[in-house]
Amino acid sequence: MIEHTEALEHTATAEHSHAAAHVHRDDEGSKMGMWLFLFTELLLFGGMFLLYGGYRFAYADGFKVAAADMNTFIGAINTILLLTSSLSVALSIAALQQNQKKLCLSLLWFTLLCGLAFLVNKYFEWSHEIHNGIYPGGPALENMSNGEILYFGLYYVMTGLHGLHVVVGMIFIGFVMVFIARDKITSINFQKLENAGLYWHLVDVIWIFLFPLFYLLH
Amino acid sequence: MEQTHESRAFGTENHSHTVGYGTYIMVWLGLVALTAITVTVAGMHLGSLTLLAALTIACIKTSLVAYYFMHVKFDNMVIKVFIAVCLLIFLTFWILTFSDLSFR
Amino acid sequence: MNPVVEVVDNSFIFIVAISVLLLVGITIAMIYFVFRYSEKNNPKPDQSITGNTTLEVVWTVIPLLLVMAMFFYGYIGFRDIRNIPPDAMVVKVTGRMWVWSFEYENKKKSDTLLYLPVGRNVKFELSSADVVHSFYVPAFRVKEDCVPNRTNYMWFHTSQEGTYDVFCAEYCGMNHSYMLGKVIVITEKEFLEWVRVPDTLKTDTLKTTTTSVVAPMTGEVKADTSKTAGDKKDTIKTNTKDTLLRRENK
Amino acid sequence: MTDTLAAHEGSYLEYEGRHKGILGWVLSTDHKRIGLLYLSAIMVFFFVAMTLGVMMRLEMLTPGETIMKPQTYNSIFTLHGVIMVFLFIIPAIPAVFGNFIMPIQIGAKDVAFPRLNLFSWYLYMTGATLAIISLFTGGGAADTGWTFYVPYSIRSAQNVSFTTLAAFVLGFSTIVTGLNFIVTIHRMRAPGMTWFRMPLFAWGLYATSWIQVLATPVIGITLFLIILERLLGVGVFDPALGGDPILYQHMFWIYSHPAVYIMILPAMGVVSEILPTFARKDIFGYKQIAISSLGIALIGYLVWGHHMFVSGMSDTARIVFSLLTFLVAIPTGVKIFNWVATLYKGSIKFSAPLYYVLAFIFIFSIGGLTGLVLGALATDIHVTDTYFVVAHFHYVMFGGMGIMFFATMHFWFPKMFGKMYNEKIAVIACTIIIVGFNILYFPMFIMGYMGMPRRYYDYLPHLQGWHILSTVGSWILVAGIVFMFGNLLYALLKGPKAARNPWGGTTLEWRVSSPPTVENFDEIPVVTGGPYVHDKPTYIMQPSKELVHENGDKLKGETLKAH
Ligand code: HEA
Ligand code: HEA
Ligand code: CUA
Ligand SMILES: [Cu+2]
Repeated sequence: MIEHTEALEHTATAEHSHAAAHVHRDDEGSKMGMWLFLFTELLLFGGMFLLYGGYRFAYADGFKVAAADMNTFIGAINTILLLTSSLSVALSIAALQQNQKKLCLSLLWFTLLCGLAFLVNKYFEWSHEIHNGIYPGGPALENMSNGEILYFGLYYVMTGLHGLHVVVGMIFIGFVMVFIARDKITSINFQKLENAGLYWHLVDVIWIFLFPLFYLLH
Repeated sequence: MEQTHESRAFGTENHSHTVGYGTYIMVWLGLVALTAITVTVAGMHLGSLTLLAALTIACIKTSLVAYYFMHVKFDNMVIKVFIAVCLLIFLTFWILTFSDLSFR
Repeated sequence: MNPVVEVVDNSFIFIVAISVLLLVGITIAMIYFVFRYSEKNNPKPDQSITGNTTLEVVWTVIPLLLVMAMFFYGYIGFRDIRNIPPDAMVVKVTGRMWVWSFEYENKKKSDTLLYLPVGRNVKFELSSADVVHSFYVPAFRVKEDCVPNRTNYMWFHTSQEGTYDVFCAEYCGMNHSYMLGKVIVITEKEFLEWVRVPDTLKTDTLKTTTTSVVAPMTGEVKADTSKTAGDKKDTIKTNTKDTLLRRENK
Repeated sequence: MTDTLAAHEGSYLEYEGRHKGILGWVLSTDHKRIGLLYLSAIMVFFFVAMTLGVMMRLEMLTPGETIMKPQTYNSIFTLHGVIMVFLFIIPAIPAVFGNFIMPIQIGAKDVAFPRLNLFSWYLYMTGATLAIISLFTGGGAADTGWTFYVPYSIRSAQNVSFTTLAAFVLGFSTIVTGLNFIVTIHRMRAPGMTWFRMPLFAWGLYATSWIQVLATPVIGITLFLIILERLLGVGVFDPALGGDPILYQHMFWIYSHPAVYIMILPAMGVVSEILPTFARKDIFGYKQIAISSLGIALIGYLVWGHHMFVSGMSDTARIVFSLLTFLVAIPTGVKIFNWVATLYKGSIKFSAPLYYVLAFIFIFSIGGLTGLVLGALATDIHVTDTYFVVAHFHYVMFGGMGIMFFATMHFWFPKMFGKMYNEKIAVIACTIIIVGFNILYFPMFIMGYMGMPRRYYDYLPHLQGWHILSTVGSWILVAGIVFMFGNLLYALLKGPKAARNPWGGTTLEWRVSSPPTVENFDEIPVVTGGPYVHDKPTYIMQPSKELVHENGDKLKGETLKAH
């Protein structure tokens, strides 16, 4: 059942583990941890998507009526904003790898800017709806059909939660920028930047789904 | 310890691959184009196909982001398997929940 | 005997019998090994035993067959439980905190007491006015949840005259354990007489509720029960009012 | 099993690092200290919840009011369930013994993310504090049952928001632990420790961790939505606004069924440690037991619907879920049969931990087999939401995981504290526990089949005999448990010093001193064989000295030199 030692195998694994133990740094492990964390985020939203699926299946018409209220243009702009910010994060890693610290930092500033613009857009979208009385318990929503109420309930929860993730991602990137500025993150030690990037991309990926599901139901 | 061997096969432990700026920009262009397509398709009143098209395009976009921006392309087998497991489990949640919703 | 009761009890016996056999086998083997191969009786362990592929296959395949048989029995019974005979009479059941209300095909209503004619198949259309309840009649081995905004169904056959307990089996708040009722199976003739009279009987029914027939708990508690039945109404009110208020405030 | 290795550093219990006294504990990132932090917190809640359980039994002694009002009873079973599930049984074995033992077993000096590990304890304490706050604020303790079914949980005037928030935070605590363990097991195994040389406890934890990571977020979001509904009136589950209570139940059980395997898999891992140790031979069917853990975890994701057989779910789904449910019995059976076979031709040293394990196999089998009655459609429709279910889950949770928690404490007690307890008393206590346990819970199967619904404050008089029997059982159980903890507590204070390897165990934790030193190992050991090989050593504890000597030319000394 258990093969007894092949000395060769030993050397290989021994070498590896010791390297890891001595450097006190395990980038691969850190990345693995980050991915596992992303899975939990994915399933957190996954639960919401499942709910969305269930209700859209039951109230297809109500959802369509409700979605007519959404401004596809703003949604599309927001999509582009997040895609672009994802690009700039990816580029920033490449820049750091090539020791272009300045470029890296400016790309990250640009990312933050995109994130901020996204949030500003969301703010206007939300206040527009709220102004029209469409919010939980609001006068306009009260008179709508069940499908519409559910649509807006999900809309607020899901985009709200997503917005929260944008904020967290921005804070994460902010910290990483400080580290880069202080040379704690460098071209040979950039796993933290990579992890912040992974998180940011996840936020992007979730929006990639939110956009068609809430804006594009014709 | 298979991951050891794998990470070896993919190069050194603590350094991932460097990707040129060009690749990233191409991917971004693709993503923007797909966004344009999905908006257009949604406006075409294809009935039930609208949802299918929108989801397919979203999936393609996600794969692009994951594969290039998130460097899954260069990740070792372990992480790829992790992702597959996660998606598989997520899919079973859907299938089994809809074994209820779509039959009642 | 009632066919559903029979099939449920039989699948229960089938599963339990297999289970007991397995349990006894495992336990006896375990105890025997512990004594037979104790330090004293067997000072030198046999280190060569680390597994056996044949055995692994055996105790994968045989249990698989056994559990599939169990599933199948359960499924057969389930088919009977869910397939409503076409000749069934229909009673609407509504659960609300914490009373059962019944409505017959001729719109006659009754609370708590469910009168049914003997020898009939009865289909129940279950729904709820507030939270989830569950209509449970142990004597007939059936229950099904009453969910607001939905109609679930179940059925049973009234094979014998008599009085049977009704419970609410889904937790529904303070007086969940007092959300009781009775199925009273009477002769066809008595039933027709009862169901024909519209609402005059209503007060009558209520009186019965608080006196002899239901007598939910022991005599001593009865006073208590009626007291809780008193607050009961208040709590419902506050409870629903609360939610409404909350809605309005927002 | 020669104790050649001398402890160079002090034990982790005495170690004084940057902080002294209590701060040295609550700020420690040492996996062993965090394990003990968890242990102390968990024990407190375990006792609280047990006391609540005994109070429920007292109330059920007579029909009508015995010691409390209905509203109190409802809050008590909710609290009992919530504390037992979220504060005791889910974190207990992974967070206490997983943290303490697993890194040593795989030859690591700590977990992959020590600070995150400490953070998870703080999350746990935050959740626990929220749960306590919920008792004294708002409308008082939640009264929804631990399942928080909508719409009752939305409407109840009690303080449900805080309780769900507590469960939400506790969820994150387990996620963090799970994530940490997966990375630890992937990245930090000692050289030579291949997957199939890993102790089965680590395998159990590995499977558990995957459930923690992939299932817990779903309940997180679900409970979060309840809070939003209650506080902001967002309509997602409320049927008055079109919501679907059955969809809520899906979301709840998507997590909570896999969660029952979070409870049992680590316990099963410990069974696989204790049996070969006391049978003094290799475990039977190592690979099958290892893989079956993953099998249980995987199938565990597919069966949640069996909690909803009468909810109004579609008939198709009921049939599918019933079929899938039965599949879980197969990998579980594989484990049971292999365990029993391990005893065959062993040289069994009868002692307290082994006795608890035998009790486990018997009691858990009853619980698991009655799970099959619940899994079968026809029978479940009759017994669901009755005492039959209550009996089933106490047999698997308390009789399965709970008893194994006791076994685990007895097994690793000498290692963790360096003290030895009185084994005779431990065995007597175990006997009392087994007897009390069965008198307490077996009558519930009978009552359940007779139609006694669960979560009932009151019952019909004809059941009183069974209820009295059950309550008396709870008193016997109390006696046994008090006896058992008394014995351990006495040992902790006054017990004789324990040897490094009192049981003749073969895994790595028995090769380090009792209690272990701060960094566990002077040198990372090299593994040369399976975890339960008794007739020859399979670990090289000081590779820098021994290896070069033993296989001289084959191994390069310098690559193995540590420190
Ligand atoms: C530790 C926790 C734990 C474990 C391990 C299990 C294990 C199992 N459970 Fe249990 N269960 C709970 C905790 C647990 N359960 C809880 C808490 C609830 C109630 C929740 C609530 O509503 O509050 C519940 C409720 C519950 C229900 C819903 C009841 C209802 O509300 O109507 C069902 C239905 O299918 C079920 C089934 C099973 C099955 C099939 C297993 C299987 O995994 C069991 C497998 C084990 C064996 C089968 C025994 C050993 C094997 C052999 C001896 C080999 C040979 C066997 C055969 C050939 C058959 N459980
Ligand atoms: C690990 C899980 C676990 C454990 C160990 C227990 C242990 C016990 N449970 Fe638990 N129980 C649950 C999990 C658990 N329970 C869950 C999840 C529910 C469902 C809740 C719901 O419906 O929502 C439940 C429901 C439940 C009910 C059903 C309520 C109902 O439906 O009406 C009952 C009724 O008797 C009960 C009783 C007990 C008893 C008597 C114990 C005993 O075993 C306790 C034994 C206790 C002792 C032996 C005490 C020892 C010591 C002392 C008392 C000493 C004194 C204290 C101090 C010094 C502080 N439990
Ligand atoms: Cu109605 Cu419980
Ligand atoms: Cu389950």
